[in-house]
Amino acid sequence: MVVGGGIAGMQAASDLAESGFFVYLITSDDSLGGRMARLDKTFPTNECSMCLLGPRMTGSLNESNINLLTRAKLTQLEGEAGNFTAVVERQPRYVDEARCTGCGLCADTCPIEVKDEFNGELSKRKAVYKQFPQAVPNKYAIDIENCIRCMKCTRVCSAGAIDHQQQSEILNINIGAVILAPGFESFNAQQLGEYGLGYYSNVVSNIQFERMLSSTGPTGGHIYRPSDGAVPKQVAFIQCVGSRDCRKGYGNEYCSAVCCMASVKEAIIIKEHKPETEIVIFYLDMRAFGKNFDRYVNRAVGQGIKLQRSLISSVKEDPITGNLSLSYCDKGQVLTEEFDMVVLGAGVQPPKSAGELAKAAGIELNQFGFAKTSYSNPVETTRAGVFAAGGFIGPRDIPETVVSGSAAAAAAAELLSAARGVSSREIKYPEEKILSSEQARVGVFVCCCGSNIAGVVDVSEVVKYASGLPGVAGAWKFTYSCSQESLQKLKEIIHEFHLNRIVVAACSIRTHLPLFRNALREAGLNQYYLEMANIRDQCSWVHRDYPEEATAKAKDLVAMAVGKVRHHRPLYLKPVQVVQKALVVGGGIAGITAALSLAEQDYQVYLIERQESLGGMLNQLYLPQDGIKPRELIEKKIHAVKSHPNIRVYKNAELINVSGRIGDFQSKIKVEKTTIELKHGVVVIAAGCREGNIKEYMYGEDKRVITRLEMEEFLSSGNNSLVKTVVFIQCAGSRQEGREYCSRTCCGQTVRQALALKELNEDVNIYVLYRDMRTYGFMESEYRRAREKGVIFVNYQPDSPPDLQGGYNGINIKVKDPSSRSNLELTADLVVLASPAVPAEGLDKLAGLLKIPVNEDGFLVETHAKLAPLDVPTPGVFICGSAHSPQNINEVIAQAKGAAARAAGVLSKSHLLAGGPVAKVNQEKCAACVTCVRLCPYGVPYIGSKNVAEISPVQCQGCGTCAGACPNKAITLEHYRSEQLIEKVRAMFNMEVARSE
Amino acid sequence: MKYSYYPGCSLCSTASEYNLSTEAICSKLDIQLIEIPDWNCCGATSAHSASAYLAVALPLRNLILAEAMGLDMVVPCAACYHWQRVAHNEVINKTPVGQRANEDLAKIMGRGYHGTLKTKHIMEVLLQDQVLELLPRKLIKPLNKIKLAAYYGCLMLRPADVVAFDNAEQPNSIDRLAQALGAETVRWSAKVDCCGGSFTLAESGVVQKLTADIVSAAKRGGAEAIVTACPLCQANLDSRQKENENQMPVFYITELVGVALGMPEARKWFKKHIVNPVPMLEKYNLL
Amino acid sequence: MEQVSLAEDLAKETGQKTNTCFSCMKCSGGCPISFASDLKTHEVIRLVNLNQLDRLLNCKTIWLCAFCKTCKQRCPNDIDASLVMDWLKSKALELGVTPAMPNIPIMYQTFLRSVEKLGRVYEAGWIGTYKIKTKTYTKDFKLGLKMLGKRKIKLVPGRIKNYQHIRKIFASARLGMKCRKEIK
Amino acid sequence: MSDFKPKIVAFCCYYCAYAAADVAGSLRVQYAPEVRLVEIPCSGRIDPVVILKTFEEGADGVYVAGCLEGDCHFLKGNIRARQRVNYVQKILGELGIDPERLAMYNLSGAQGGRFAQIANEFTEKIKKLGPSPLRGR
Ligand SMILES: Cc1cc2nc3c(=O)[nH]c(=O)nc-3n(C[C@H](O)[C@H](O)[C@H](O)COP(=O)(O)OP(=O)(O)OC[C@H]3O[C@@H](n4cnc5c(N)ncnc54)[C@H](O)[C@@H]3O)c2cc1C
Ligand SMILES: Cc1cc2nc3c(=O)[nH]c(=O)nc-3n(C[C@H](O)[C@H](O)[C@H](O)COP(=O)(O)OP(=O)(O)OC[C@H]3O[C@@H](n4cnc5c(N)ncnc54)[C@H](O)[C@@H]3O)c2cc1C
Ligand code: SF4
Ligand code: SF4
Ligand code: SF4
Ligand code: SF4
Ligand code: SF4
Ligand code: SF4
Ligand code: SF4
Ligand code: SF4
Repeated sequence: MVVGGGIAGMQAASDLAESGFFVYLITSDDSLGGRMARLDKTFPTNECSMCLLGPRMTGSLNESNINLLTRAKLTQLEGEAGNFTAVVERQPRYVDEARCTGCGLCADTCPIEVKDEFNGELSKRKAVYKQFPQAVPNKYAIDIENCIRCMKCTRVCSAGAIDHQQQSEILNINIGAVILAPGFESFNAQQLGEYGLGYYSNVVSNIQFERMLSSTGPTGGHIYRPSDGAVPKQVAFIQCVGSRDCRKGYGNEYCSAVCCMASVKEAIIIKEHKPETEIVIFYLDMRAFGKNFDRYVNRAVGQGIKLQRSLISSVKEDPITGNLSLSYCDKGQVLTEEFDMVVLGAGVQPPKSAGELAKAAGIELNQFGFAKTSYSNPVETTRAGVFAAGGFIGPRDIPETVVSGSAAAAAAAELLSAARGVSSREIKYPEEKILSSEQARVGVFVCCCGSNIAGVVDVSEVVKYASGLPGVAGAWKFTYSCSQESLQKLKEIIHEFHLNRIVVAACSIRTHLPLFRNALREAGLNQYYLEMANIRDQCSWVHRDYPEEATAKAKDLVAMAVGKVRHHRPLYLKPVQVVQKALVVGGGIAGITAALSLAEQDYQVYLIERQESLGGMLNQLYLPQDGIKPRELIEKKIHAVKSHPNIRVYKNAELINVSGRIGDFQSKIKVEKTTIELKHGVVVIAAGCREGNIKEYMYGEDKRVITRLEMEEFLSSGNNSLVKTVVFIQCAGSRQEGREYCSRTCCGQTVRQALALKELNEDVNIYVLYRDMRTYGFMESEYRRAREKGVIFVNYQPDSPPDLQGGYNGINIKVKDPSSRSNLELTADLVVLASPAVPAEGLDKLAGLLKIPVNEDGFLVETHAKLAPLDVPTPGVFICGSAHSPQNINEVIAQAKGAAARAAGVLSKSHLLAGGPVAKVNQEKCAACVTCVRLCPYGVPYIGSKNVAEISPVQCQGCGTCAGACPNKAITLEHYRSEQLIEKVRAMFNMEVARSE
Repeated sequence: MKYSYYPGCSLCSTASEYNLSTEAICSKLDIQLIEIPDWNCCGATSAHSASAYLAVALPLRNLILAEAMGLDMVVPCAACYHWQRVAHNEVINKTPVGQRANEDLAKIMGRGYHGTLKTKHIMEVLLQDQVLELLPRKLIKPLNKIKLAAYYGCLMLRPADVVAFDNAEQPNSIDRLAQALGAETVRWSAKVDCCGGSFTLAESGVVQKLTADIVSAAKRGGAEAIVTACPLCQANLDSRQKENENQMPVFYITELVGVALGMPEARKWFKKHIVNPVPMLEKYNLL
Repeated sequence: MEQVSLAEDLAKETGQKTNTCFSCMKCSGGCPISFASDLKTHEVIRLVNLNQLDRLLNCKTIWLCAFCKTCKQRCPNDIDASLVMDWLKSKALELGVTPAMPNIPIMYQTFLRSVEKLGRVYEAGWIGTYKIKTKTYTKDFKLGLKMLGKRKIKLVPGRIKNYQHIRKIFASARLGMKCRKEIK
Repeated sequence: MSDFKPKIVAFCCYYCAYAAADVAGSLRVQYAPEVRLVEIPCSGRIDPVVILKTFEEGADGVYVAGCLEGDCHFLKGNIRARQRVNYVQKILGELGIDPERLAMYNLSGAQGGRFAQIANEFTEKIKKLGPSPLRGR
């Protein structure tokens, strides 16, 4: 069971369903989506959040092994890991999900308007409502508290879906494991009156602002000032609102980790809309620690967005203009600037229901109210069999959320591996009729969708028209095509009239295609013998004022669908065998964790490590993190690997060649002098990172200057009696030209090292010279502790870095301290450099072998920065750990487990289904021009042994880029073959000619 | 309702109109005030800068006297209220200063402070349900929607964990009472800004700017007058407006309560104001 | 470099942990007297942490602080800079450093002298003394006359009954200051 | 001329334009009824032959709608599509057909309003250009 329908919950549920488990996905909301549904775009790629989310939500709804329960809560969990009974309480929705068609008539007539919480209360909705236009399931719901029971909705709903009498339900569900993913919620910035949210109209929170930016939001994607609708010319962002505040009642002590980037993103979007807007972001530390974040921030600065280091004390409103003025301190001056709008970078906190949920699930929460999980297994809670994912573990962005969703799925799968496939639903369909030689007999079903379509389009006329189209054997009218009743009828008609091609003229393929395809399969037809015409979303709904044109258009759309469907071919998904073994490259913590997870899930694993011993970088880390010593952790894990019957380790080994495809790879491995061949179904790359070279700060010239790794060694010796003053210099070799990224691990490590020094000797003077302290998330508490212990943090600017001079008494360091407007002169016995994390030696070569792209910084590039952080374009290959980007140990472990879950999705099946709407090469026509090889975004086509292009149907993603480009028209994209498209277009003109005659 | 009453030094001199109006309206509203016998200066804005000990010990003596009376204490002056609350907190939280002061005073006075006393600002007392229920029945001259800027200043609300009985950043208690009297309060954001009351004498230049900013913010908000609940604020804002400018009366909230209750003695209170509020009140037929 | 840590001393005596400050500058941005002060509030805190007592004792800011607690109200590390200012003021007086804004301490002292003598403030008295001491008779003269005219300032002093209590309190306070010196 | 009802074919990527049309629908954003959608899995699927054939059959205007640049579900399909559209525009010019009759648009799947705006804009443009010279051939 997965609790929470945000991106974390959906990821966990789909990974589990994919690898053969049946999943109950329960969420307290009316729709899937969670916080992501509220965002406009996502950093650092500026992709539309809803576009990413939409397919995910429908995917989760349509997956036969996921049972989605909305408005549901876990109230009790009895039993033990592997055998729980979950008590779930389902709140009534007052709308029957099985009947509601999402037409919205009820909302149109409902007289009650209330503030729309989803839009940050910037707009109104009705008492019967849908949370957002793309909600999944696409069903309405009644907010009973505001409903006056006027029954107008009941009268207007011809589907009879409204039921004010619905009662809450208690379900007892037998399950093996639970994943909690209730996310986080935004800090309510209204608690901080000094910023004026809720008092001054032109102050909005970041989440409200996201809604304003969103094209489905209250302002339709335009930025208007709430007070007067004017377009703002000067916008200020205030950071750390309700975060990094140690006082009770004023927010939270930790850093919310996403708000810096969220504000930079929002600022960039404003600039995209209106480049002339002046934007200032008031911040303390710009926490751009993630992959490609620094570049994103630099881009923002390049666009003229001003970053001003200074938090804001209060916002003042000019009561006449509604403008807002902010005072801030810069270089010892207090300046005041006026803005038309202020956005508050509000932080995040555990959901209100966290306590209740924790109690129900029997788990503990940490000091901040998030799920308490262990550092060495970040998805494991304090109760066996109960796992956590996403924002519920702590503040994090979407990719990390997705990773933890996968990781939790892996953890649950490890526990339940014996039960795999036991309760997953395998649907049996009747044998398919072979129809390829038969003439097309098209059946057209035109939907009224209550009055949604019929109210505008003359459905009877469309039916009449359709039955006269060439190849059509009959046309029928349905009030609601998607009702169970109609689907049954559809199957009967198919049999009765010997139909072999079907057109359903109704709504969107995005929501309904799977439903009708399924009906065809149940009727013994190939599921690709279906075409839908969208005469609702694309016609009746959007041409309400032109019923005649709409009817004409509906006819055309039906004709087009008929034209195309006549040329449909049956497509078969062919099973290809999967070698249920994995190859893991790299024996660091990432590789080891992934290998162990897969082995626990009962798959054979080959683990290859090019060095003599396993462990990677962790062998060089000494200081405990969250109470866990990296060396001890890695030793324990190495031992587990060695004793695991499912894992075979090759040391001193290197991958030299890979061929084959997902499910069936063949690799050559050089182990010392011999070469071994291995067969496996998936590859996990965990090649890690290393410490980069440093040219600055006298490193290599003076022995008293050491790197952070050398400092770990120094501390492990426990002997520091001679050092009185230690100076740490951050970002040495990171965040500069040529290495324009943050090494992410150093700020936290420095703080730990400083604390360890203080522990050994309280009197040692410690200075940390930094650019931004990036102790994001819960690490903020350690940063605070270091300050409490008297560590002095000095903010240096990259244009005036610390100046070092070797001296007899120590190293003399000059640095400007902006906080006292003075130059500090320090004499250090030891200087510790925050050395950069760079990709492992030869990572590019390894990447080349597997056709994985690398980025400017040399790290591997994932398929999708947000939603597929562990996949790469090459199917069957997954990545994790520091080869992806620099990360801390717990994050690496989560990624490794996540990669294991992704890999298990492939390995769990004995066969993969290949084919369907994918590209196919006509070898006769191919001239081996390599256009397709060059253009395919996934590197699928290759020139095979016959010197023509080959495309593996298993790997092809079906985008059609190659088909569109092939100069010899040798490639066809099934289901979207050129002739099909052309016939579709022709159908609309042929008939026009016919009509005018 | 019966309280022990601590007027404080200001109310006995510069702000005697605050004292008079407080006493007058309280008796009208069935609130009995019994002045604490032999109270002393709370140290106000000076004691703390000389000694943290003095800043606690001086008000503590008053707390001890009031505690002995067995009645919760009412204070109209924001500064006195502040310091009395601070002293209370230092003692009950057993800070070194608080403990030492309490021990010393126990010796000096023969009785220490037990921490049972509730110290309330006059605003808290006036905003009790009982008073708010009574008020409409006694309202003789509703304030005719005059536009007021409610000004709270600093010491009444800060630090929030010690003193604030209202939202420390967006307070509304004075607003609510003024509205209950039939006035309108304007939207402005200098409500909790500092007027520099503590060194009005020594650094008049600094204070001049601070008060000018506050007064002009009130004007920009559309206010015709300012209303406060602190003698330091009132004195500062009232006395530091430039003569050649359009000046704005600065009321004590208690004075306005008195006006609304139709008390004839109100005119006398206003004699003490530097910016004469009488013309404005007369214009609205309130006097 | 000084051996004793200013921040530690200060924390012991005022409870203010200045070294938790992360220089967010909220305090300075919200400080009403920032336009007149030489060191900004966060700089005062910073200099405490850097042990630079000289710059602190000679600055105007500690005297100008209006004790409005805006800084304390909004500091995410819960530092009450006004108490830091107070502490530095007494430090300056204790160490005999000439205040950068001498009138302000004189004002405080004359005020307190009045309290010590009478138990309450005697305005005409203390203001008069203040003016003599600071030689600022003419400043605010007009206002003073106006206030007298409005009888805002009483001319006859009154004394509380148990004024002895007050004297004893002041005596203990002086003792306290000595204590502090001795602890050092 | 005024009652000229152009026929316009829009090749819409499933992941963006098709989704945006759905959003326009559920928000009931009204737009010109002349546009007919043909769904394709990615704008990168479009090929010059299909576009030219569409004109040949009698379309008065054609546009291809893909994801925002940088946002392509299949990484770069929309960039390829734009290249092909530019290429076909040239051919159209050579054939004496106004290249303006063909266009490429980018939008995100949430931009229902933008979808409608494009439909209106393009329809307006084609109305001004009048019937395609190939129409009713
Ligand atoms: C202003 C802002 C902007 C952001 N921008 C970005 C960005 O641009 N890029 C990026 O990568 N990240 C961004 N993030 C972060 C991103 O929103 C989160 O990483 C992500 O949404 C977390 O997903 P989740 O599934 O863990 O939680 P959520 O999305 O919060 O989902 C939790 C789900 O669980 C349900 N639920 C809650 N409690 C219960 C319960 N007791 N029982 C059952 N169900 C429950 C909720 O209804 C919800 O559906 C942003 C965050 C904020 C606040
Ligand atoms: C200087 C520095 C300091 C750090 N400090 C900290 C810290 O204090 N705290 C913290 O949490 N994190 C820290 N990290 C990060 C942490 O070390 C990594 O996140 C973690 O080690 C990543 O684990 P991994 O398994 O991905 O990579 P690694 O630990 O690097 O392991 C990768 C393994 O793969 C092997 N390998 C590489 N290429 C191949 C190949 N082609 N074939 C076969 N084998 C191969 C390598 O030999 C290595 O054994 C630090 C990183 C650096 C660079
Ligand atoms: S089917 Fe009924 S309940 Fe559903 S949206 Fe339409 S009117 Fe509302
Ligand atoms: S019964 Fe309720 S939900 Fe239905 S229309 Fe009336 S108020 Fe709206
Ligand atoms: S520093 Fe942390 S809490 Fe503050 S705005 Fe940035 S991410 Fe949010
Ligand atoms: S020191 Fe490291 S973690 Fe900190 S900002 Fe620099 S590169 Fe990033
Ligand atoms: S583009 Fe066409 S002709 Fe060229 S290699 Fe690919 S399939 Fe062959
Ligand atoms: S259809 Fe797309 S994924 Fe498949 S081979 Fe062609 S270009 Fe590659
Ligand atoms: S507000 Fe607090 S943390 Fe921020 S600079 Fe001032 S004292 Fe330091
Ligand atoms: S208390 Fe002092 S330092 Fe703090 S804001 Fe007020 S005047 Fe400034």
